[in-house]
Amino acid sequence: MSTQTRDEGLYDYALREPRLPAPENRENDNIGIPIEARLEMYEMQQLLRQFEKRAYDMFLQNLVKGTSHLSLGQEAVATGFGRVMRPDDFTFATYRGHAHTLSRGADPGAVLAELLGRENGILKGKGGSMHLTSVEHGMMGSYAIIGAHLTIANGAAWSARMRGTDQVAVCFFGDGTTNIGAFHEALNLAAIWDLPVVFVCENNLWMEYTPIDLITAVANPAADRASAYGLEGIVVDGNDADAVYQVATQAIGRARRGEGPSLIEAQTYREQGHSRADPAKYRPPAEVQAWKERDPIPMYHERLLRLGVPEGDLSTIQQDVARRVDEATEFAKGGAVPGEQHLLTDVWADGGSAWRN
Amino acid sequence: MSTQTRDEGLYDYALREPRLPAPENRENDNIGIPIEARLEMYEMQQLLRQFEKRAYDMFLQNLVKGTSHLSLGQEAVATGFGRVMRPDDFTFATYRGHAHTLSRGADPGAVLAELLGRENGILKGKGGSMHLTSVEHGMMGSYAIIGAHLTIANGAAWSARMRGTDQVAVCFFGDGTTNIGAFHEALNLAAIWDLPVVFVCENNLWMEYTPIDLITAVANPAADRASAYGLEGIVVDGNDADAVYQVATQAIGRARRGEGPSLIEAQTYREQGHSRADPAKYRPPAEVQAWKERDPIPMYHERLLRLGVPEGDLSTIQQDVARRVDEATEFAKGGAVPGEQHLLTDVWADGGSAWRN
Amino acid sequence: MAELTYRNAVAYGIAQEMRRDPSLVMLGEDIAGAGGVFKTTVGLVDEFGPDRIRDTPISEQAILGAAMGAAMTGIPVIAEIMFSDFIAVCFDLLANEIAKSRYMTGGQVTIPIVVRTANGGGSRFGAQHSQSVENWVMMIPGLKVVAPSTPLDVVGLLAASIRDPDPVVFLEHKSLMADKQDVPDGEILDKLGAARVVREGTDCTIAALALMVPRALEAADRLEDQGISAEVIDVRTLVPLDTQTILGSVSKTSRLFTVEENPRLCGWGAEIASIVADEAFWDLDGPVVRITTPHIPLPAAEALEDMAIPSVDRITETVTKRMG
Amino acid sequence: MAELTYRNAVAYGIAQEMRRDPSLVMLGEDIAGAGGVFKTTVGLVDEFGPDRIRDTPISEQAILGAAMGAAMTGIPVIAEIMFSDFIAVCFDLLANEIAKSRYMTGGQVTIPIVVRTANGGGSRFGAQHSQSVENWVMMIPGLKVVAPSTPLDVVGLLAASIRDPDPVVFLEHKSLMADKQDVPDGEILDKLGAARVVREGTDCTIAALALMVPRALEAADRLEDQGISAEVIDVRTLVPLDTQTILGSVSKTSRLFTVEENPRLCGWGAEIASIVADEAFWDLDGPVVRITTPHIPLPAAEALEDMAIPSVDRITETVTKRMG
Ligand SMILES: Cc1ncc(C[n+]2csc(CCOP(=O)(O)OP(=O)(O)O)c2C)c(N)n1
Ligand SMILES: Cc1ncc(C[n+]2csc(CCOP(=O)(O)OP(=O)(O)O)c2C)c(N)n1
Ligand SMILES: [Mg+2]
Ligand SMILES: [Mg+2]
Repeated sequence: MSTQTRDEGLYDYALREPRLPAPENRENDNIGIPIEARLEMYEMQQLLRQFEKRAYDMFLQNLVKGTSHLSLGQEAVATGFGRVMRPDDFTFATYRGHAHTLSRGADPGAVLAELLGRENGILKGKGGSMHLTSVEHGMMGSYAIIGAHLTIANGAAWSARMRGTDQVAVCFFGDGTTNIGAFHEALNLAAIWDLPVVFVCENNLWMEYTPIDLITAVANPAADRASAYGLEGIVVDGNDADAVYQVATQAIGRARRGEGPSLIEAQTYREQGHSRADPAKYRPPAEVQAWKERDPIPMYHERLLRLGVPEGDLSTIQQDVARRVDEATEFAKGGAVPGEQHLLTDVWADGGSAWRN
Repeated sequence: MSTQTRDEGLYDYALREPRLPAPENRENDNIGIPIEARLEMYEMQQLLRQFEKRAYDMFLQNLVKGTSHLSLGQEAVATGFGRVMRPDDFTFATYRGHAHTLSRGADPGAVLAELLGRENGILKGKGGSMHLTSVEHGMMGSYAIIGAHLTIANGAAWSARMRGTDQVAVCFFGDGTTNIGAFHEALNLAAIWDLPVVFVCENNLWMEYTPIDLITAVANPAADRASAYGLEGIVVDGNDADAVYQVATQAIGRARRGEGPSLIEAQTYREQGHSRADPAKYRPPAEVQAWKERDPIPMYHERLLRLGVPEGDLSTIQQDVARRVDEATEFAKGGAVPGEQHLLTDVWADGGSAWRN
Repeated sequence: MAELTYRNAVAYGIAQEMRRDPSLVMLGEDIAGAGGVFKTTVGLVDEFGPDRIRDTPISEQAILGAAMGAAMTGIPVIAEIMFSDFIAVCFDLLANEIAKSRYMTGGQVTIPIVVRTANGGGSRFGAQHSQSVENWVMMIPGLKVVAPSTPLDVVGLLAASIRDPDPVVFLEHKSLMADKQDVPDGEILDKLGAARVVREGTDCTIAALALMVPRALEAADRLEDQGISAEVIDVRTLVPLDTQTILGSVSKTSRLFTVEENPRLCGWGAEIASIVADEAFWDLDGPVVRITTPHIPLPAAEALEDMAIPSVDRITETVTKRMG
Repeated sequence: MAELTYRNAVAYGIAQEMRRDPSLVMLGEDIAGAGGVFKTTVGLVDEFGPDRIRDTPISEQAILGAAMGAAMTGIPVIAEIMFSDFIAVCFDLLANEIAKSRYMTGGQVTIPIVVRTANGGGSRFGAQHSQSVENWVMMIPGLKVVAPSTPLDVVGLLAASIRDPDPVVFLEHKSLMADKQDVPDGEILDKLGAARVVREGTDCTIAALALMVPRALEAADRLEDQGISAEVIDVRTLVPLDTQTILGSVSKTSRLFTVEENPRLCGWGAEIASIVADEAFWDLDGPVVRITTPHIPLPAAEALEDMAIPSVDRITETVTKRMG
């Protein structure tokens, strides 16, 4: 198998050396997390997984229009952070935002309806999969152009301080995002203003179809840049919800206590293509295989069994989730196609879109 | 004297703790630089100094319109690099670009005429002080919006490699520029493509009227970020032309040999305001004073005397330069005001500006 | 009653609103102790302190992002972008995020931001510090756009922009900074979306904005001497656009001229011309004529810049010729 | 003779030019092995290698900066910006540097760049991935702007853009990617600045661009049935703009409609309307009418997006009504 220098050579990336996951750390069984919290995180990971599988099926049935970006394989990140965040904390996510929306408690039916472009969608059909937002759940938006939302998360954190609350903003983004200018501006501002914001890079090793190491000057795209902002470089196993829970607790705690921002790199992998029907053939098969074997959900399942949870309890959770996803599907399918009366609303705070008298 | 945390407090920056220069390093007398080269660098520093003083006088006489940004006090940087660069190398500079234009050999008369907005200006009066360019001297432009030119310098370096030359691009910018997004994008691309480009941050401790340390997450705005791009952090005394010459030789040599980019932070100070008539009252007087005492030109003068150059030789150089600056002044003042025939030319390569038939 | 310069009117208006709303904050480069590079924010930090008047790094994306994030979570923000040309470095935040998020989220977020910026030519700064970018922002759905021509309008329209719950781009003209005007005591509050007929006339309508307003007025004086009675409209806000005032005037005069500082293509005058050529077509007695900066980057030399931007001479001559 | 899709025509045109000029290079995100997210660059890296077809990080400013620096030192460059909406993140490079540097330097630098980008709606991608940004670039002095509507035009206009020594923004429409057309063997080279009358007519002129061209043509068929003979012009290049063809058509038909996908304010049609309302005023028999996307961010839902962008129905109905 050939390797590639950055500058030239191999452009069929599927032929590159696979980048393999770190082995599972069984020590994490012993992280002090109450079993109830762990069961909730199991349930959340099930929900994210089953929801996105359903969304994918419905896409294959041509019910989901436009694009959608699944985070199958990355569920532990949204789950660990979601569990630690307080209801009044703020989430900022990317176009790959289904999990981050659901993990804050948004209704799966309304989210699915949005993917279908229905009136009962969480954005009334106006935003679609890439812009999921649920302000009532602290989910302040999914942003589809790389970089901007890191700077916006700063603003929410700054506002929390000005309003005298101890809310924290958590901002999720991909490895590829660490190379755009806004990343740099956002990290510097967060650092100099000591903002209560936690930046979470979900390093899934790929931007769209290009391996991150080929286009990034350092090995850990986020963690190796932390020192440029006077921050500690933190790497966590992004496929282990408990490990994520632990760093989330530390970073959010620091932020809440007014001790400033953090930058965390969670190492994970997307099991499917970048978006929609992308078959993701550009990846080395051995890499895909190795990460599938580190899938966060079976691993977490095994952990719970090791910790003494009966298999039956876990099946019950799975089935409950399956029922919720079915209900969400019915809700979404039952939604009306948005009518003309919605086209010209919601541009301005007065509800309309008039630009002239 | 009070200090200030980044986050609050003192906003009259003149009351802050002065940031003092490192002491002169007499060891640099012994850097192996031929005396002829040193005399040329003395002459160049004299030219830059006398030229800009003249420009300032002419501004006070209301002959220089628009704005202009002097680099009085920073001459050693342009001088050291200018002396090491080959005629076919590329310079990219900012709006504070008089010195970098002259140090590549552009005609002082044509530069001064440009500041006066005359037809015999180096840009025919179309660009003004902030956009000085002399392609025939490898001076590829002065760029007035922060950040962009770092990315453009990459392109020239990339082109050198594609054209199979060993030309090097050298890109100068200020400390404040290290906080804008384009800085980050440019450094990363240069690193992953191993481009023959040298990035030179002239850290003069101030952006416009705001101290760099208040708005930057690290102490050395450029050097402390080098590791984020897999580069070495290099700091040099920017008030010592010989020290600059030395790091320039190393970095340009590396680039020319195909060993990739460098990021250098040259510590210096602007003796006057940010632009035009800015009286720069926002700076701690003790800081201004301390840096004036480290002015590069008297220091270099003393060094040459220590190295055995007779005072008379130095006065001769000074006087020659004074004559050249007088001639440049006459040339500039003698230029015509550009006429209407120039307004609509030079938008397109066909010489015109037609957007319709 | 106090006499204010256009420059001082900015700080005056901001101070009025900061006193009224203790949650209002401002951020930007060199705006605190230094009072801004155009001295438009002098004194504000002394009254409101460095937590409400915050100096930032040179990070325009971070500035607008911080403004947006704060605004959507309950803090109204004034963000200064030093020169309007620099909108290009943060255009994604302005055009794609701030402008669109309310619509995209089905109305979930409200973004009370004013982006203040120094716009326009006349300072011999060259092509990267002199642009008139009113059309850059007018063309973006979801942004309101205001460009005052007098000190009193600066105060009143700034107050209206700050109180508006939607994002507003507020263009302060560099070449009007020294203009003076008396402003009344007490609260000053204008409203967006109202053009002003600044001179009545019967033969033709001249629509102008910002620096072009005093020039159009002076041209109208000269035209009077030549027997042409020009009505001059200060458009004041491009979004919302007061088409009623413009169409009303054209229905009276039957001729429209626009005087635009933006380079020609897709300028704001094109939009107005297209509205008039549709809705007032039957009122028109002759061609709709646009007087604009040519479609070139702006030159630096004094002589060239003065030729480029519409002058009183050029306005007068064009109207005379095209009315003849 | 080969049948090409619009999508494949892009790689076809680039390959033709890369064979001709061995110095020509291209850079962008995911363009090499992956062949681009719209599959417009499939196969190029196989033929020309990864030094000439270069994958980049997500760094649009670095992409356009590298393109500019290379172009001004002798290497012509094609830069891909994946979606035209992302022009906002590198607008400074495009609008302030690439467009202006030649003028600012008194003609010292030449910048042979083509910025290719996927433009327009119809894919249900929502407001940040569906914009029609032709007016964003048309309004910038120093940029040429091309927007082909057919596979053959893709090849010919791309070749002309690449050979043009000035910066060109080349807008590839997402919703035309699957369209097919036969293209002749041998070199294909068109020229910039020539609109095309794609259907002759006598009662009114409809000026359209890119995706709006087939819609205007279909509307013209329907109008024919109603006894209205519409002449349809494919504007093809916004800068340089072929005003002769447009004015010539209006002088024949006496009526102008524009069909614009960009949101209304300051759209390209406003510019053309303003030119016609001036220079062809005496030829006009009725109002100049613009049919545009409303001035809103584009919605994601299929049903809403279809209502927003001008449809064959809307074009037909508007023309019928306004000609009546
Ligand atoms: C400014 C910008 N450039 C390019 C894109 C297109 N794009 C969408 S997702 C993506 C890859 C992002 O990679 P990463 O940050 O690693 O996130 P991931 O998709 O892996 O979660 C790209 C290039 C974009 N949305 N915005
Ligand atoms: C994008 C952008 N933002 C702001 C400015 C205004 N501005 C011009 S120079 C300057 C300070 C630059 O500081 P630094 O990089 O340290 O360079 P110095 O002027 O000290 O040489 C600023 C803020 C600009 N030109 N471009
Ligand atoms: Mg990724
Ligand atoms: Mg500085």
